Amino acid sequence: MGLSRLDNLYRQMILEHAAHPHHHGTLENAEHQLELRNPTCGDVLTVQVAMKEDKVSDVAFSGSGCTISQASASMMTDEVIGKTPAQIEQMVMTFSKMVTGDSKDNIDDILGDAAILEGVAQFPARIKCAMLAWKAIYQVIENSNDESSIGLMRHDEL
Amino acid sequence: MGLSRLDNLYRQMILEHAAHPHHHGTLENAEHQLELRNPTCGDVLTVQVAMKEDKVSDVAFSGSGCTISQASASMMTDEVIGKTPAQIEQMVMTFSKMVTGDSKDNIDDILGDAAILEGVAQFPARIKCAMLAWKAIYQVIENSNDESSIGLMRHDEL
Amino acid sequence: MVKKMNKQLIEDFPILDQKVNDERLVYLDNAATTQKPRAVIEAVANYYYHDNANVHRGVHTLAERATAQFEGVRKKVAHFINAPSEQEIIYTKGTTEALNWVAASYGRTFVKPGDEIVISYMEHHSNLVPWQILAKKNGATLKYIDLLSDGQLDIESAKKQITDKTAIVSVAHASNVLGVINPVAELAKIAHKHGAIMVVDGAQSTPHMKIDVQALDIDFFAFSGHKLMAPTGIGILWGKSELLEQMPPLEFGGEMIDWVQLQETTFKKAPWKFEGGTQNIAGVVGLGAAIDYLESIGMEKIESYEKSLIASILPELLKITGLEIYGPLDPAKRTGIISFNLKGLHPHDVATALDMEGVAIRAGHHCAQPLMEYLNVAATARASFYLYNTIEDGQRLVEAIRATKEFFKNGIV
Amino acid sequence: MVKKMNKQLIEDFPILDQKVNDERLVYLDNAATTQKPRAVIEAVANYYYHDNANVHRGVHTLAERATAQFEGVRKKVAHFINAPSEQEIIYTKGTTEALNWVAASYGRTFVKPGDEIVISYMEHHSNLVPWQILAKKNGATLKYIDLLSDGQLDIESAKKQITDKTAIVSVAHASNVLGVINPVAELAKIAHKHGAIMVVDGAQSTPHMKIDVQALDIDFFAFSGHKLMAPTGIGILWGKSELLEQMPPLEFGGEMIDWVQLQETTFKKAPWKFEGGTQNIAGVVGLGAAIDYLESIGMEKIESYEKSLIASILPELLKITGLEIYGPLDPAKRTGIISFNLKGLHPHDVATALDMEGVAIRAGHHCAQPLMEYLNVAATARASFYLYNTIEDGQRLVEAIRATKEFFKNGIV
Ligand SMILES: Cc1ncc(COP(=O)(O)O)c(C=O)c1O
Ligand SMILES: Cc1ncc(COP(=O)(O)O)c(C=O)c1O
Repeated sequence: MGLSRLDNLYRQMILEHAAHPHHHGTLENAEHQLELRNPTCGDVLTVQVAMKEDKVSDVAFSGSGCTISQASASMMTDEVIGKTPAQIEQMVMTFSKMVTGDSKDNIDDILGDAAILEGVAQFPARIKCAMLAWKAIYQVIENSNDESSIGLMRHDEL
Repeated sequence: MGLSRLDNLYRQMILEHAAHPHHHGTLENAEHQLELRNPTCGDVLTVQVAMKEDKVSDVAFSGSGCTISQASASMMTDEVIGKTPAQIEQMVMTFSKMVTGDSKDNIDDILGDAAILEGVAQFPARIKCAMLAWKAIYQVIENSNDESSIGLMRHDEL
Repeated sequence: MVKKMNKQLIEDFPILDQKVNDERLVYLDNAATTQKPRAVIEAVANYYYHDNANVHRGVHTLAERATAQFEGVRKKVAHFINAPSEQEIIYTKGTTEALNWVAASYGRTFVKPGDEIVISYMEHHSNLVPWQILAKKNGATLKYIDLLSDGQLDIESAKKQITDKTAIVSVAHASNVLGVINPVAELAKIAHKHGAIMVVDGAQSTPHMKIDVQALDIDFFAFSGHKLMAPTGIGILWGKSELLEQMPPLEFGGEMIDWVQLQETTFKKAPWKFEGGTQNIAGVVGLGAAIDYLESIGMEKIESYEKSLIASILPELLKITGLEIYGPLDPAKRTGIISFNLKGLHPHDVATALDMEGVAIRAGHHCAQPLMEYLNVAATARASFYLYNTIEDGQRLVEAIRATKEFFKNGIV
Repeated sequence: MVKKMNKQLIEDFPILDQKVNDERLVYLDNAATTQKPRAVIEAVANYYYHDNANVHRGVHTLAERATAQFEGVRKKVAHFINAPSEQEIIYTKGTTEALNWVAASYGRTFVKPGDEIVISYMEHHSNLVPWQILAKKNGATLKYIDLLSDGQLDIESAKKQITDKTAIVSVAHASNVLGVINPVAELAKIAHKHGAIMVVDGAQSTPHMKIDVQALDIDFFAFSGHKLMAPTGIGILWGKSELLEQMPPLEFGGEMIDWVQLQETTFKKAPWKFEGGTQNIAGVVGLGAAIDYLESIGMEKIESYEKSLIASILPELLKITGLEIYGPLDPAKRTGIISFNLKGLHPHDVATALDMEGVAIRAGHHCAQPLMEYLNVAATARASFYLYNTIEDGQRLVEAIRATKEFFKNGIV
């Protein structure tokens, strides 16, 4: 079988996102920011958010990482713009269930293009990579009363 | 087989020594004294020694213990009186080798009646019991420059 | 039923099918360590034959399999003792390490000069010396709860010893000498009323009865795998997460670490922050198999079987003149541990004689020297039963004791 | 010869005879943990099937058998690393616990404010964080020895960092990332000249070469069983007896105790004073079997086989464009650990791809975050070889890396 099974994980769209990530960089008008580390591999990811009328108006991410974490971050940024904190919370939960193989209910509706990361469920070691950016946006939203915050990703959470 | 094998350990002479130990009690003219504990079973044994012209002139032991430790102490006291420190050292070494199954060379010559404890070698769990008194006299002799000393038996020594 | 359950069971324990000194082995040293069913031994072997890898950090297939098993057992243990979350389940080497960690981490952090630590006279050294050392380090006082004349914990004494100065109460759930079961839920209430935490040494209870740390309403609970059919080298510390979160880790390196810089390090959260270095992964797998085995029978059933066993053996032992039994005689109040002495005979001699009859018991102070002093004995003999022991095993014990008396009759008086 | 030795050997490791993702497993994660030969797995099982009992205090036959095996392995380990006495061999959970004990017992007792502790930039967190914590507690300074550009330890930097203020020097005998072997005998000389003690983390050397702690003239040496074909949950701390005698124990209870009174306790002497609670007895038995297995082949032969293996694989890897290897390229200077990165690909992606090809490697910071920073990489991929790996395994690695490059060619640049 060999590498052919990799196609389930590294779908073309994922490779493209990783090679040319969307919203990569920094925001000038960032109101909230969070840096997360994945202690397993040393990846650091910073997510910045601007809000308008209780919705995410802009988002950016920076930092290096593997194909999965970069693509996941890129897709996340595409999907969260214009969403309310409650909607984002639901997205993160849905994404988490999808990549841990718990449930695929409504993934296309709720996650949009990011539903393509469904294949991660077959690669348990990579769940953390896929989750990193979603975990970050979740914590940003949770802490959005604070001006800025810094946190540590732990492999055991979510 | 059952208890018949016990005869190898509990020879009649041993049972008699244990029931009616020799030199059991305390010395009035004790010059050296040592208390040893066997941490495995809680036995405490005190050995007292009086010396004359660099020989053991009198010896006594007190404390409770199992049949083997009491009998061994009783036999030890019989054998060491009149002996020099060097002789006693040799006796202890010979006794140790005998009960650990290392060597039976000259046990009758060197140990006298105490050679009957030879059977202990087949009961490894009881070696410490048999050794306690011999270990005590050895330490008394070694420390005989001090006025009095107290020490702890450790199962790992000798 | 009891008899049938047992006949099938014994076949699961190949070690019991052997002769010792030409007699069929009767293993009655279960309070020291228990035998392992084939299912546990094979779970460990199969782990090595198929899945062995280091856990957590691996990306490859074996590492994922090993990690899933390793973390899966945490869930199983949480369920086994009814802990609210598997994140409160810390892997340790055994009860001793678990209790030491509570003393060294929680204790050294929170016990203040003048505080009191309360234990009982029946504690195993592992639930005594760590508190002695802690008391010395932090300037606290170590106090002891008295026992009633039948060996039960004196609850009136507990009420006196536990005061507003008390920081920690730590007591064995079941004694490894007296076999008595202690009222830890009641003690926990008293402790909490005074603002103290309640630590429970579950080494001798967990193998024999259903544990529910929430129903007991305690704060820490420790037990050893090897005493409940699991491999050696694995044990559990359970603690309330509010407490675990406040405790500093004690062993540094490996998976417990979050982020290391040259002069600073941050740690993971509990339970991982306590698990420094590569853990006893195969031991964890074996612990999971042992819990499966015990639960397939049912802890309630195990408890009632052992009680019926003791109920049938105790009267036979009591018929032996010159035999003294320590601890309460009511089987409802005790586990399958029977400590005794034969008048005029040292327990070491008794144990050697019984070994010649193929009956394996222990003799000594059982790591409970203060209790020996309290009972005013140098040592005791101890027969301890488990699930795979039968009424015949009890009869063999009784016969061997009788034969021993006979043998020594003409020796010492 | 090398080839033949290996063909026979592989049959001793049933786990290697399996398919992973439909490909024959090539296990190259030996620096994380090693596979166990049948002889070790069966030694553990046989212990449980025939001899299992708690050690030391038992009077009965099984307890004697278990104790004889348990203490017998101590002798075996002493011989294996050429320790002067088996009483200097302390059983631990693994390297991490062993190093932590040196830091917490020797370190906290003897390191004074203003003292310096010297380690290197290539240390595993287990040989780094305990010293960081010790330095903080005791008011000492933690200093780092530089590396040369090829990853070797810079001995000139060592001479500068180690001064009369130095109390402890602690360095890995072999790096778990760079594969480089460090000149610990030379470091020990420098350390001793300045009155410091020399601690050696032998986790990655002991499995692969003959260890002689007396020839190295060091003071403490630590290694893990699971990295040399022994079970998980057992490791060794060796220390000079003069030092061990001065060190306080850290875990209290069980066989480490000499005598307990209500408020005072005395301890046994080393090694027992460090071994609180029931030990991983089956793990010790398995360690003995692993040492027997390794010695039946011969550590010199193992070392030379692995060197020849690396010598044949390294050039093949170097031919792959875009592949960077960390550490010296001379096989004489390294063990069977090869850390690498593929340009433009994250090591996690590489490891996942290789896993699809049945090749198990590790990716990450390998518990050496300061080294990653020093190398200026986020992480590396790491293939680590052992005795049972073959030249074909190396070829499979090379092919899988080539296929991975191909797969991602059109993805990220
Ligand atoms: C160099 C080095 N030191 C220490 C350790 C820690 O060993 P263990 O996890 O067995 O305690 C390791 C293994 O990961 C290592 O490679
Ligand atoms: C009541 C009690 N507490 C603690 C221990 C210590 O357990 P371990 O030796 O497994 O650490 C024991 C077992 O000997 C025990 O019986």
